[in-house]
Amino acid sequence: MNVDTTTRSPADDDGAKLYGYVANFDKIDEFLDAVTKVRKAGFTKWDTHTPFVVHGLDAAMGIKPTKLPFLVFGAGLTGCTAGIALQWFTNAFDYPFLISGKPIFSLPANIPVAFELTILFSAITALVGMLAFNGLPQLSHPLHSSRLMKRATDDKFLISIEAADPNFDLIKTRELLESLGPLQVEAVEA
Amino acid sequence: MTEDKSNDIFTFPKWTWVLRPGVAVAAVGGLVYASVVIYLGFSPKATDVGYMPTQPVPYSHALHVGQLGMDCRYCHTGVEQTARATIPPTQTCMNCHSKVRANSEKLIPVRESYATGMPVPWIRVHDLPDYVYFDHSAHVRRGVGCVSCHGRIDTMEVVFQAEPLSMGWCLECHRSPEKHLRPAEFVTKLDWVPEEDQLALGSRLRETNNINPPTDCNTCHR
Amino acid sequence: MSTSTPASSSYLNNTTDDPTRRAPLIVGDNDFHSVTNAVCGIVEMPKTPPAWWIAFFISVSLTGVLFAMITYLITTGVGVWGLQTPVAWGWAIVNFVFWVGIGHAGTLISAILFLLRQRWRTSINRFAEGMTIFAVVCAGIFPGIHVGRVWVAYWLAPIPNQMSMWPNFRSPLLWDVFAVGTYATVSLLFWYMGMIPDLASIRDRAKSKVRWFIYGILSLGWRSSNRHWHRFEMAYLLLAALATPLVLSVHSVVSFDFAVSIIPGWHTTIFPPYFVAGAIFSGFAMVVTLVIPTRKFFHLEEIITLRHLESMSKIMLATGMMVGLAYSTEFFIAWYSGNSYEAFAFLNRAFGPYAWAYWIMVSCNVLVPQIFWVKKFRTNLIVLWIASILINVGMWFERFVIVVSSLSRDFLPSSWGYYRPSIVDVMTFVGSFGLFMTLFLLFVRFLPIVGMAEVKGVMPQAHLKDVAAQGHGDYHGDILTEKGEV
Amino acid sequence: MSSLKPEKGMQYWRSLDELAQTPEFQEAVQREFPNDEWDRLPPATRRQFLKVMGASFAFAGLTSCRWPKEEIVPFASRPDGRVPGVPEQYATAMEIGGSAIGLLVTSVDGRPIKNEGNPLHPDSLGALPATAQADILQLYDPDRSQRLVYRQSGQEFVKSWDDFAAWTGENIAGTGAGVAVLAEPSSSPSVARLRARFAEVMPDGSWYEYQPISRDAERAGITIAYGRPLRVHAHLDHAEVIACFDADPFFDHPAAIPMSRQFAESRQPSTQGISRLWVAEPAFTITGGRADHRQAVAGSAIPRLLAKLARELVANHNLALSEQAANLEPAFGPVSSEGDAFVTGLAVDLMSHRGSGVILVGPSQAPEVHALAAVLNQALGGVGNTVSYTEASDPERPSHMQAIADLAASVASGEIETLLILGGNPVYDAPADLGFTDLLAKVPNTVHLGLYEDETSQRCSWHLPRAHSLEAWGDGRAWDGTLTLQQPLIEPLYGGRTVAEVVAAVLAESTSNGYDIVRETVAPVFDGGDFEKSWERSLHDGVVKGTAQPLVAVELDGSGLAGAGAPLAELVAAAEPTAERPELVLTADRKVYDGRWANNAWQQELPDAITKTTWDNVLQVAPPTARDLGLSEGDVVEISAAGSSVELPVSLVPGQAAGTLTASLGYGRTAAGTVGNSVGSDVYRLRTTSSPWLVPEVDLRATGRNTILANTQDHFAIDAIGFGARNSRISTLVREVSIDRYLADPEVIHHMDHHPPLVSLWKDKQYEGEQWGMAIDLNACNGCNACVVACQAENNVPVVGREQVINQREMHWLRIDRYFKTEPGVGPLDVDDAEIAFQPMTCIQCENAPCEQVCPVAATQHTEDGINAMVYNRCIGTRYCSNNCPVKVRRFNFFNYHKNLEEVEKLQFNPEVTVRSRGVMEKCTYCVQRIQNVRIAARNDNRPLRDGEIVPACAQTCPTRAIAFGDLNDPASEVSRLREDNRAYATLVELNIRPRTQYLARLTNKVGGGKSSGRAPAHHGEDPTHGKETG
Repeated sequence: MNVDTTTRSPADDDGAKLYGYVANFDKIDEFLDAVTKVRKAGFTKWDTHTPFVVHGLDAAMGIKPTKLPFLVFGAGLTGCTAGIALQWFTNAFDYPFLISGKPIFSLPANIPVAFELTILFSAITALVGMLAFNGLPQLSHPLHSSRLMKRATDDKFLISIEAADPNFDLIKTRELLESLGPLQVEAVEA
Repeated sequence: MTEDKSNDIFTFPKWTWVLRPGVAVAAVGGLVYASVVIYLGFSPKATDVGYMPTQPVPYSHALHVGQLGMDCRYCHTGVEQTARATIPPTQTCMNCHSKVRANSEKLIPVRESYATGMPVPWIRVHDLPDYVYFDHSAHVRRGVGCVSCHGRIDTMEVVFQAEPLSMGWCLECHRSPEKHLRPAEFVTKLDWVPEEDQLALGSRLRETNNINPPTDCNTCHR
Repeated sequence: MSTSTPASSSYLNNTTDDPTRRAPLIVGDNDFHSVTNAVCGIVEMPKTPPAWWIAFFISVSLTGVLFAMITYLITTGVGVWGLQTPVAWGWAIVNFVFWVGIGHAGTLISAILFLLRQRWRTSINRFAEGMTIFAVVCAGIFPGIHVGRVWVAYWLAPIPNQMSMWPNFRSPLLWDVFAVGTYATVSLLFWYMGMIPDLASIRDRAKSKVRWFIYGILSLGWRSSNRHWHRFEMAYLLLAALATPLVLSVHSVVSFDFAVSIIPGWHTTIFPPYFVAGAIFSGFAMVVTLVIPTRKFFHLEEIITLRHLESMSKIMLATGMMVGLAYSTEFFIAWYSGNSYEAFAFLNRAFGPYAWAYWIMVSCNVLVPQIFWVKKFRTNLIVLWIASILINVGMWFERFVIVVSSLSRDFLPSSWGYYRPSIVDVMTFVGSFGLFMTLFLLFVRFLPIVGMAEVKGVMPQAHLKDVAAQGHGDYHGDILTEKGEV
Repeated sequence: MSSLKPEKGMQYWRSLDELAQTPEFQEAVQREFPNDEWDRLPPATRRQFLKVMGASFAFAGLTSCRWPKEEIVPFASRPDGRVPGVPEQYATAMEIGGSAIGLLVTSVDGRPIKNEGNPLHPDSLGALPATAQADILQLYDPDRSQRLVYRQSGQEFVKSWDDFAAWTGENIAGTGAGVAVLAEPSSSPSVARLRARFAEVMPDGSWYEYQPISRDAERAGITIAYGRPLRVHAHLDHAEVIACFDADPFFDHPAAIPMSRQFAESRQPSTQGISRLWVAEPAFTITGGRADHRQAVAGSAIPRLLAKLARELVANHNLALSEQAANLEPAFGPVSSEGDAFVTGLAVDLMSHRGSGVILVGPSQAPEVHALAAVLNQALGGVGNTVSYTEASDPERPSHMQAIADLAASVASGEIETLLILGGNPVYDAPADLGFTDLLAKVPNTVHLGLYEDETSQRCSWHLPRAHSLEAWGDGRAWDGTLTLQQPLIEPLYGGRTVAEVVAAVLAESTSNGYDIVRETVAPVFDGGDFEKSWERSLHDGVVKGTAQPLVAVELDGSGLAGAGAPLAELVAAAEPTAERPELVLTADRKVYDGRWANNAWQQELPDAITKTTWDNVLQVAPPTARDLGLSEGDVVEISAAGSSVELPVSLVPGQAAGTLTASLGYGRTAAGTVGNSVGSDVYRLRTTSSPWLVPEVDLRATGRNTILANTQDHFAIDAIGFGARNSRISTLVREVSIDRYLADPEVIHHMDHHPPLVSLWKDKQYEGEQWGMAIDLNACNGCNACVVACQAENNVPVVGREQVINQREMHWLRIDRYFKTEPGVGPLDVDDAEIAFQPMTCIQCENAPCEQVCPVAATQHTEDGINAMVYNRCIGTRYCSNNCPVKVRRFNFFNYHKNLEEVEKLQFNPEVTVRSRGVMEKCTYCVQRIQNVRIAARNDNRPLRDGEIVPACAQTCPTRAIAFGDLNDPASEVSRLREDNRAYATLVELNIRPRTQYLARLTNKVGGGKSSGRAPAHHGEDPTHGKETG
């Protein structure tokens, strides 16, 4: 698989404000080594971009587990309570009517709806929460103007380091990245 | 193996960041807005209350009831015996108007009706759906004042619908009648207010007259 | 199918039973990029193939029939159907249960197989989820239009109103409203969420502004950041964990519509598991029916491999047997309970006026799947395809038998009857297939029908050579190329 | 309020009841009061008026959804005692086949809406047969004739009554030479009086009376036996043994109601035992369904059977016939009753109950058979106790068949210039052999007075619209002779007139309006006293007290009987019909009678009591006969006799005599109206003057065509499995036990079902206050269908038409389940004999109602007084409740069944009941509107409800008082008493649905107890599950 090697020289990178550097790899093992190195270099405002979930990458980047599950659990409880409350209020409190000689309020009949609402609330929360935590939808992002990024959803593995990172240095960081043996390094404008 | 050689990289403008909060606000706000609009817009409170058609004869309850102090039952004779309050026949009007204002042109339709025997086509103001069976006698005899449903007719130049007459509205009273009960003699006194607290009075009347309005479906629907 | 030139296509057969080697999930000389090309290629086709247009035209016209029938129904009255007094539920409910049943495979494949770490699901789950959504759309139509006064059907929802009336939460039908509603929503979320990264791929390959704009919006600005992937994975896992009990609950609740009633033949505790098994059964059958032509037409044989189909036929065999067991259990209980009404209900099914339907059901659902004991049949696409269609027929008749035969003869012989569908019934059902196919065709043309991100994740290339770095020892098999082994 | 869209239709008729206060109607109502000018409004305009009004209201309904504009049109001046919207009841009467039955008609705002029976009338006793109730639909029938028509050389001219008067002035004058009147027989004294006047004024004129269905054979038979025509009255309250030979006293008789009530009372369990009913008949009748011993006998074999009985009685029981009858004995012939259990058993029974037995013979049997029956009754000592006689009115009159034959003769001979046909429809129903239609063409001037422009009208030069009985003044006599008054409840909608009025007009009488005619007629009856007072009183009562005919002592007449021997012998010797040479028995239809109700949608849709067929007449065939002929249900066959032939669909009826085919008259009308035209086939075409009821040796040919009969029962239930299951269930559904078993073990009924203890998961609801419940006594019910029509009239139950009935979408809230009980193990096609079990089935108002829990919108729920309420305006139409209803009594409006009603038809609607629109479920409500109205009235007077104050429509009209309704929490109420009865049981009790309607088991009284039809009684252990755990 041949790789595009048209690398733009740093010289081009001054002028417009810089967002950061992007380096792309096509072998997972090299990529993971690179990630570990970047992390060791103590960067904080950096990220990796992969076409699919790469196992061990979280560990390599040192990402802490997300809080999402707790949020969803809370939503589930809310849904369940809402379900029971709704049924109690409507059928047992606000306008109780006599049905088939059955009790005005009895849990068994209310389980299905309560259950469904539990699922509904949690499911919606799971998706919305994930997007919210990820700050999506975010249609406009400097990285979208990077050419290398276009293969991040295809077959390449990228590392991006933001200029905003305290450890960021126009030259050193670039050298660091090039030292990791990427296919290319690109400076991305903010 | 195609390779993207094109130089144009499309990107969304920066302002699109507003989308995120935008979507959230739209979702929540839209829901609230819609429900409010529907609730207010479709409730009989908004749609039915205030219905005031022009009647063929400019009959003024304000004058006859308010000023002259006529009793409702003088014209609406059926109200204590039957389901319908009954609109009076032209005869009733002419009892007085054969002498009083005998030549007023406002009364032309009435005199015509009396002469020809053709009825005066009044427009129905308080119109319940046809699957609702309301019995005036059942309410009046228990001490529900006319005013509770029809409002201060005695102040109306032209009669209009004062209450929503919706099912929920009926149920309120059927659930807690004490709010509206009054001694039988004051049923048609539209301006009557109890000396004591209405709830106390109402509860007492409810107790003594054993008034427990059902909320069963077939109380009103047959 | 790909049996034309065995030599060249033998590599496509990854249905090895050799325990020493794990068979690869993707065959052929594929790398990430080629997978992307294969899948996105379908969406990016410069011009739509005429075959698609023909199929689309047919489907759309059938959809037209569906809506024509619905209009006629609503303007004239439910009487245009064959319904009558003992049998007040007919094809509408049969079709509803049929479609909901089909709508189960998708979420099942995505959710349950995901939780069970069945990695082979990745090639087909997107496809199956799509099918789920479309089936649920078709299903949703029927309960909606089968009520006598559609214009007040909104009374089913607990909306505050001037009547201060509320729905009756003791009614299984109301449970149904919530169950199916939830199921539709969750399936949609699940489907869309899984699709975001793939939509991003299409966006990033976009050559026209329009395409880029549309897919840009749809992919919500996904930039495949691993920090995002991390939460994405968690959310996906959670959704899967939620969808699994949901998918089981939905058809259970649907079965309550019958089980909670007192009609002999309906009033049975076996219904929930029985219905769920049936649903999975029919769902997989429908996936197979659709996937076989699709993979051929769009040349996805290397991604949706023979092994996938074989696994599905095994599942059909299993669920088919479960359904068969349920049939026999019903009879046993009918006899064992000593309830004469129950006993009669089942004798009547098998030997009464509706015996013909009953035996179609049994032969299609119990006998046909038995051929899957033989590998030759499991891997013969023609046989598999025809079998899957027969199973769908059988499953439709199962619902017909349950709904109609039980109702037509209940307690009082004086009110027994015989139900005949009207032409409108038939046209409506046919029309619903039109709607289903229309949506499906749009899906295969404009959306990624294979979860690329997930497929790549299970390809050999995705696994680390560096053993130390191997997250967890999952091994995705070796690359099988046309030359054979690497 | 778009959600209320469907109800728009209803607003419609509510508006129309306002309409009832419009001047036209008020005028009308006013004019019904004495001394008023008759209305001269050209008939058409009133219709148009109604149409326009209706249309305008419809329009009002469709305008602005927000405030549908409704008008209130009060009286200009309101008559005294008239309160808008308050129903009033008037006593009046109608005539069926020459006998008047008293009505009590409910009228709201000037429109009669319901016929009920007049409790003071001897033939009604408050009850009414289905036909008389449905007659109110005829009043509003838009197909009724609305104009006078004069036809001349193929052209039609619309004329006025004045034109007709002018015409009669010219054409009917002088001594009446060449003038003939063909009148429908009438019990009306006024008509009789005018007929006498006719004889005076026009001595040369002739007057004939004809009706196709009559009891003339009986009359002739009595004439043979007693030398003069007498009217026979059976007193079943005195009878312990009742033997019916092709007789149907419980239905096909002017006094059917009193007789069936007497019988029902004589069947109430008592230690003295109960009466026993023996029936021999060719086809099942209402009476046959109640029989303890029933034998299916060919119509032509009835005489032989009776002869056998006579012989048995005389030969083996030494019954001495009086010497006048002695020479009948040879006629009994050589028949032996060897092995004929029916005859021997009956003979023993009659002998052991001498004086309290009665033998009844049906009107379709030959006079000689009636004579023999009279002789036997005399010999058995029944006369004076179980049978009595009164003088027949008009003793000289020839039989109707004779009369029409004579008329035909004189027409043929060209004597007749002018023929006045007053009522009736001879062109349609005259015997075929007379060729009346062609004869009619021979008469230069023909005038027909009829409710409809029917077959006869179309062939007459004049057609005159006849007034409906609710539109006109009149009088009549009950079967026992009681004078009955008929007063109008509404102005003639179409300007019709009565027979009396027309005759008076033709004779140019001074008093020519009905009101005066009647007053003139009854004046002599009120001898002495203040006329106006007695008049008002009688009008109020509907009957003139003490005017019943006195009973007469009778003496057998030897000479007459002597002559009867030979013909009787001939009848006795008649050959048995076979499947190859079957006989055809014609009957009066239980629904359309002689065809007069053919255009009555209620009657057409009413399921026949036995065949359960609607919208058709069928050829009843015994299953074995059908099997021999290779016929099956619905096969269309051609029956031909004497040159003419008729096509009829076959209906397999167990209990039909082998070799005997039965078909009912009154169908196949060609000019009945939109409803009745070409429904069924006209079997009058096979009828002859000589043998009006029996067509021997008909040819039967299968056409190869097959039709689906619009039956409301037995859809597709003839496969072996269904047949078996059905038979096995009947005995628990309709419980039946012999009186002896019942007296021996009163608990036996409760041992007829077995089920595990009925326990609830939750604490049972305690019902306070009034708790409505119903008890239906199957021991009294005879399946006559009266309640079905009463319910339809009361509750605005729509008619759906033939196609919809075939689709099993009939709407009757109350249906009568009819089960044939056959020998176990006999296949459906081998059933040669059967018993019938009737079970009126309507919503049984379960306390644990399965329908309620499944409704997603709570459109059906339980009220505090224990009614399973159905709220149409809440219903969204999922039909789930219907599925879950164990007795399938819920009815669904698959279409808007009121859409095609004309405005005038909507005038019949009961304003107290919502008219249901498309897409909603409906069902029996225990007539909640009656409950509510009575309750409110009682509450207004601060008094508790009295037991029996609230009467549902079905209970009100039941001839046998089989239905009781009341408060279950009141231990003194009748319904509580009945529910405590040992015969009380609940259907499908094992489902723990706790029905509020319970049934009382039926008792049989076979000789020697007979075989019990009930399931074998269980061990009499302390089984907690036995008995009334059904609350």
